[in-house]
Amino acid sequence: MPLLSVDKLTKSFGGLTAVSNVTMNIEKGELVGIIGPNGAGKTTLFNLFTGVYTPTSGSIKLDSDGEVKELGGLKPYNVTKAGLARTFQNIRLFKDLTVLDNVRIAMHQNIQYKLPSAFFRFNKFYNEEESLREEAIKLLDIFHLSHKKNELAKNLPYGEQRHLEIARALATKPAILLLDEPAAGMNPNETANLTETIEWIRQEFKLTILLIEHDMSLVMKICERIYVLDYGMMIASGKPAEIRANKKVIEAYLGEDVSNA
Amino acid sequence: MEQFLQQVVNGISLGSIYALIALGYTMVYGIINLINFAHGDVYMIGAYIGFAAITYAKLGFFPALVITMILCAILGVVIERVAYKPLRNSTRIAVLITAIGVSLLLEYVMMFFVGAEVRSYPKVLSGEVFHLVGVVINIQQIYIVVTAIALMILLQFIVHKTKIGKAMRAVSVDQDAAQLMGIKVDSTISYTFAIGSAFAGAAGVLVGIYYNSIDPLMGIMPGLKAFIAAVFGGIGSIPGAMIGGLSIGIMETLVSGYGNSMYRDAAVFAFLIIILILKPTGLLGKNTREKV
Amino acid sequence: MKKILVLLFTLVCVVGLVTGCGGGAANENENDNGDVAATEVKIGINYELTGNVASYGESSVKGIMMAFDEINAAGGIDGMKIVPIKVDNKSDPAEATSLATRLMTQEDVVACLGPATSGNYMATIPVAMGNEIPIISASATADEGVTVDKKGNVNEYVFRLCYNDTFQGVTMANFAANNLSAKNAVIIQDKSSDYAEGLAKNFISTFEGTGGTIVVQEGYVAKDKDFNAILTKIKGEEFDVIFLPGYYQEAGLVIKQARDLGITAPVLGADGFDSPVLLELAGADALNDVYFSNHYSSLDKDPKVQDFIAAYTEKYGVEPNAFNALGYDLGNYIADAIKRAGSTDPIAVKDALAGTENFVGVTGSFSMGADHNPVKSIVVIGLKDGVQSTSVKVGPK
Amino acid sequence: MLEIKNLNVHYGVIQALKNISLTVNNGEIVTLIGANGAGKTTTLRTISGLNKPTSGEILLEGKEITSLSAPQRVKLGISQVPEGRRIFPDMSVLENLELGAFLRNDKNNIKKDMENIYQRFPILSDRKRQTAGTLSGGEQQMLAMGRALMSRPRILLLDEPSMGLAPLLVREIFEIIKDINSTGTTILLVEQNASMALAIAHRAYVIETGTIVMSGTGEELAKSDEIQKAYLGGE
Amino acid sequence: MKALTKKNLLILGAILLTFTVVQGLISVGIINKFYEITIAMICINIILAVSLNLVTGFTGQFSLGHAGFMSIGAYFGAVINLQMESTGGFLLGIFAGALAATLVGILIGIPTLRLKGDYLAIATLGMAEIIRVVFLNLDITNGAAGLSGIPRYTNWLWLCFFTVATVLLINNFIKSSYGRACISIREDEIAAESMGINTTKYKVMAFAIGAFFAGIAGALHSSYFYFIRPDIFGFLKSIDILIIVVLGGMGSITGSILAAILLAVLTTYLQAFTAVRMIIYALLLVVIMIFRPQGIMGTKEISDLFKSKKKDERIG
Repeated sequence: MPLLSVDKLTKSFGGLTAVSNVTMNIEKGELVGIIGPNGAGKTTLFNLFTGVYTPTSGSIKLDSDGEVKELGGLKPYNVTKAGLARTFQNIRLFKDLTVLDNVRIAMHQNIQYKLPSAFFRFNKFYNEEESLREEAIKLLDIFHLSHKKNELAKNLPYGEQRHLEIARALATKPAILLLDEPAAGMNPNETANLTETIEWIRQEFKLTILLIEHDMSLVMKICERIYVLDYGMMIASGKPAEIRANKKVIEAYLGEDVSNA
Repeated sequence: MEQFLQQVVNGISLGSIYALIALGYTMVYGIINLINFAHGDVYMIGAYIGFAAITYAKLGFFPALVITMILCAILGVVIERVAYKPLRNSTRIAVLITAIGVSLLLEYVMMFFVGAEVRSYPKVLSGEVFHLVGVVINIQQIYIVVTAIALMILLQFIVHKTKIGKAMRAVSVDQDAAQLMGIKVDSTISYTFAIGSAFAGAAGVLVGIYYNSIDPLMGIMPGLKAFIAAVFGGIGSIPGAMIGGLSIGIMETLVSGYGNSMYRDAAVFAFLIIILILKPTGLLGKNTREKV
Repeated sequence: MKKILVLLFTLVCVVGLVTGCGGGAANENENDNGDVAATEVKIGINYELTGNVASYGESSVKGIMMAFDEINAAGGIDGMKIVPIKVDNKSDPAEATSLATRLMTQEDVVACLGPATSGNYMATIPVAMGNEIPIISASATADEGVTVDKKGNVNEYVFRLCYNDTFQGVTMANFAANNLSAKNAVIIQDKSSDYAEGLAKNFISTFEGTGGTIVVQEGYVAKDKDFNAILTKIKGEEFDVIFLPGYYQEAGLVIKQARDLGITAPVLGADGFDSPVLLELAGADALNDVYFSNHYSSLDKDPKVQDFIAAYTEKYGVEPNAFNALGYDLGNYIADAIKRAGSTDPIAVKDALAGTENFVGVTGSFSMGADHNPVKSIVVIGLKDGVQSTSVKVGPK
Repeated sequence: MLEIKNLNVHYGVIQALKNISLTVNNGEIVTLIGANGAGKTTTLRTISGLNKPTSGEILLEGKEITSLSAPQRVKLGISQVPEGRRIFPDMSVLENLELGAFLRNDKNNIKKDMENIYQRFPILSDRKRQTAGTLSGGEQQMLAMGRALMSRPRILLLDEPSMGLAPLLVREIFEIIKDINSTGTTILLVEQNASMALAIAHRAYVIETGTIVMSGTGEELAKSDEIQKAYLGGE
Repeated sequence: MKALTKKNLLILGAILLTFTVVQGLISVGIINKFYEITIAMICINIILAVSLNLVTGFTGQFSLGHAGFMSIGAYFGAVINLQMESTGGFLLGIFAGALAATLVGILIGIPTLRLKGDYLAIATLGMAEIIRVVFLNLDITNGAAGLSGIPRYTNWLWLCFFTVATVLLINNFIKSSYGRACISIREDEIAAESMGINTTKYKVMAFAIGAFFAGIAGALHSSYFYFIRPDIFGFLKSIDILIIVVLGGMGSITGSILAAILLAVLTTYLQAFTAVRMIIYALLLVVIMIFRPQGIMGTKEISDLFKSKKKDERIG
């Protein structure tokens, strides 16, 4: 059974069907891209995976070590606990908090000490907070952010904010990482950098990654498989080369005129 | 049955007043998302302006009503320009505290000038009483309901048929898009305050005449109730404010009439909370979804 | 730029307010000089000038100030000018406590007058007891916990000029049963006032003692304006009389709305009715068959009463209400006590207050009882077309 | 017609536009293409007056308009169709169009223009009384464009008109843009559908993280390697 | 023991010193009874403001009903204290009041905290009003007449103890992982949920903790001012507390403390201007909000100010 299996997933808002009958399977360790024009329903799909929206119909099943869990309709925090973490299209960091706090908040779900320890600062509190801090800094190191740990997130340059968001998502110890347009707003250099980082964390954390992206250079380069969404429907799936050659895709996404040119 | 009808009549008179105040709340909230706590005090000032117009200028009901509405409109605009506009980009809580400050200011400036003692209203309308199938109806009640309905129709006309009304609706939905239509956001907000305050002023005069008693702190409770009426009806919605006002008025009289009058306010609040939990945007409110 | 304008505007306002109205404060400071203590006597005035019950505080203070002005104009108390130190307790008991402490420890007052309402007054009692400075209220009528504490001991430094709720409640219940031959009564009471609560309790027990029945008991809260709902409800009941414990602000409206709905039963109340505002609110037509207990009647031919009414009307432009009259008596009473004490020592003044015999005031003559409540008679006034037409005097218990 | 000189825009500490300069000549279709977050929308919003620049100049026919408010710019003939259409969903189609003519008082001409719009977008005529929120995405886009045209703009700013539309509709929208341009309205078009945009544009600019990195005629850019690579993922 | 760091010892020392100095000044009479009342008001307001700050400033949940929780504490404290006139009764009253307030906080919080922003504010306001009406109609609370003759057990020792405890405990909470979870809700609720934080749980937790300390403040109040009745815990009281929080800076504990002191000093000073003090107060409120809408401290603490200064120097 695949790690994540999505079956006939549909979401409509009022009369508008944003995601319609989408079926996809993600195997453990894969790096899969989802592309499609703006408004095609990609982010809605992510919001369905992560519990922000409840599906109108269909199912999302996660196989965590043989135990199959239905994610559809779960609250976002339960989805995260189940092992799905995400970043957002329009960066949703805790802007007025420090870089370190951003990561530490994501680690909260694994905290062991209880409320009394928080109030009265028993030794448990100190020990755990210390190791939490170390772990957070280790993670920040990976993204070359540890020297900025006390800066407010909003004061980071754009590219670093994107990195921090990924670091924060990793702090929840996910099995699957969902990246919503991670390269948006980055210049080619930064994008190239990001491409490497994504590859690297995938190895390092043994992650399965699902990403939405417009930047074709990134998608085509690192994704093993690509799903193409248009108008809420899945119109194609396959290896990058196949997608590039797919007529439907060219028509919907890349624009017909150019393919003729 | 007669008693019930009588209670409904009582409730409608009371509710019309809540509705008039609620309209201002709903309009202001609709356009700048501010609980204008000073709104109830504009209503109080309106009652005093009407009092002065009738007592000292010896005006009749309609001239006094019109003058009150004009002066309250000006007051509303001044409040907006001086106190709220500089805070357009601040946190909502800062604006809310400012609104509370303005509210206290109006109350205590009035108390300073006119004293805390209640005043009775000069008689401009006869208190004649009709009996209709066992239900007692006061001429003043008829005036209240008729004036309230007339003003609400006027408001509906302004909002739906005039340019400024359309500008108000546009600004309340989408300030950026409204600007792209050439609509001046600031002056539209001022108009909104003007109209809302004029309505509160009218309610003040009507209350003065109907209940014959005004004082500087008279705006606090009705202001709160009217806000609840606005929330109940779906804040930002004009028909919602009317329905909300009338519902709260009728509910209050029914709780007093058939239950325990001491739990009247508690019942109103409890009802509001239940409505909010079941339908967080009120009866006619629209759902807005945060973009993720 | 706009912000600077706002700031300037505010500065002008604040400066104007402080200089324009802070005159009293400036004088107080001048008078802080210890040497001149012999030529003046400081009296604290701790009243509700803002907040929920500001109108009662304001009314009381008007009466007090009128008395003090008259005394000072006539040369003061044995040559000593009365310096009133007026503070506003915002109708808040904690603030009343704080201000009483301030007056007693910072301003060195001889005595404190007020607050007007029982709760706020009670909140200052421990302060008076602790600082051994007398306090007097003209309108704190609560039965328990005022001049006598819960254990039955008299609070040595605590006095009042008004009778307690029992006296009025019992009087009106007897009046209803005996003079109006009422069997069934309806009670509509101000639930937010301790005064009304006390009256209602005593009325009920006495009225039921005479064999009467309380048909319905309804409540409202201060500042309510619409009573149609409860009146419509009681309209369907059988009753002979309405007892309406509360103040004129609401009572006037209740009576008007009751009469408009066609309820013609007699309405009874207590001294909270006594205000020209009652007539203004209810209108002359509605004020028939309305009876209330009071300290004095404007029908009283006593020149002291008539002079007071005339002087007050001249000074403030309106006719006095019960709070004004009680305040006036309170001002004269404390001055009288200081004069009799022959000293500005609070303990001597306290003893003089306790030893008062036959003080003649506008609101009746009284001697101070052993429990620090005045022993005075009560008048039941009847209104016809809004005008006092009958008065029945009931002696002290 | 429209000239932008050294425009800088900040959101807080983040600089969204860095020294942007571009010109749009009378009668042209100029397109500004770039990735999500590159600063395309910010550029348009600054031109229409919704964002205030930190420094730089915006000139309309040689006249400096940098300090004017958005409504004043509408009056001068700049009209923007915002990203995501931003129609007024609770109002009818008719009311939306009327709002487009908010600053105009020439009733007869407004009526005429309204007829023109109905001719150009027959679907809007059919849905006149319907509330705009019930329209489909493509219809809403048409309404937004119709609404913008109601102010009789001299220059029309279009922000991603193809977003979220089916391919067939996208083609239709681009046809309409061409048509509007042919009747004399200058157009500045922001698009992420680069190929379509380049196909109809006279000239084009490419924006990347707040900076203009390339410019040229539509054809030139469509053929350039960089564009192919960035937008088509070619190696 | 990690708790015995130099910093903590310093804090402990400072607290003990403050306590002793004030106690000394009280016993020799330099701080007279009137200033004592001001100090009591400051302490009670600090407890109220800091606890509301946890809800509104740190967790971002806009509450206009804090006085409701205060009244629960006040009435529990008063009723128990009137039955058991002893320090034991006093302390029992405080904890019973605080626990009752917590319980009500949880009961109210679970349904209402689903609401956001102004809707939540109006719902909490409604809840506080309902609590007030209930107290107005109960026999044990003596209705409108209120409870009088409550023995005064609140003194500087207890005020100091509870104020310090409130500030330290809430500060500890905020600086723990639980506190960070609460803060993340204020910053971005959707992102917080996506980081695995059960936002409802933490909102209710913050609300309940806030209610607990408000209950303590209420009980201290009733035992200091001898007398309580329902209307002193009306929505104006809630607004008073909110004003302290906003003025001090939402999300700044030291800000709340400073603002509580400042407002107490201000009201004491304004007492001299009987006729116009409310006008001046209202004007100041408006002006402060226009010129410093983020409050005195913003979200900073005093310790942050020293830190940032040092950093600036290094850069310079």
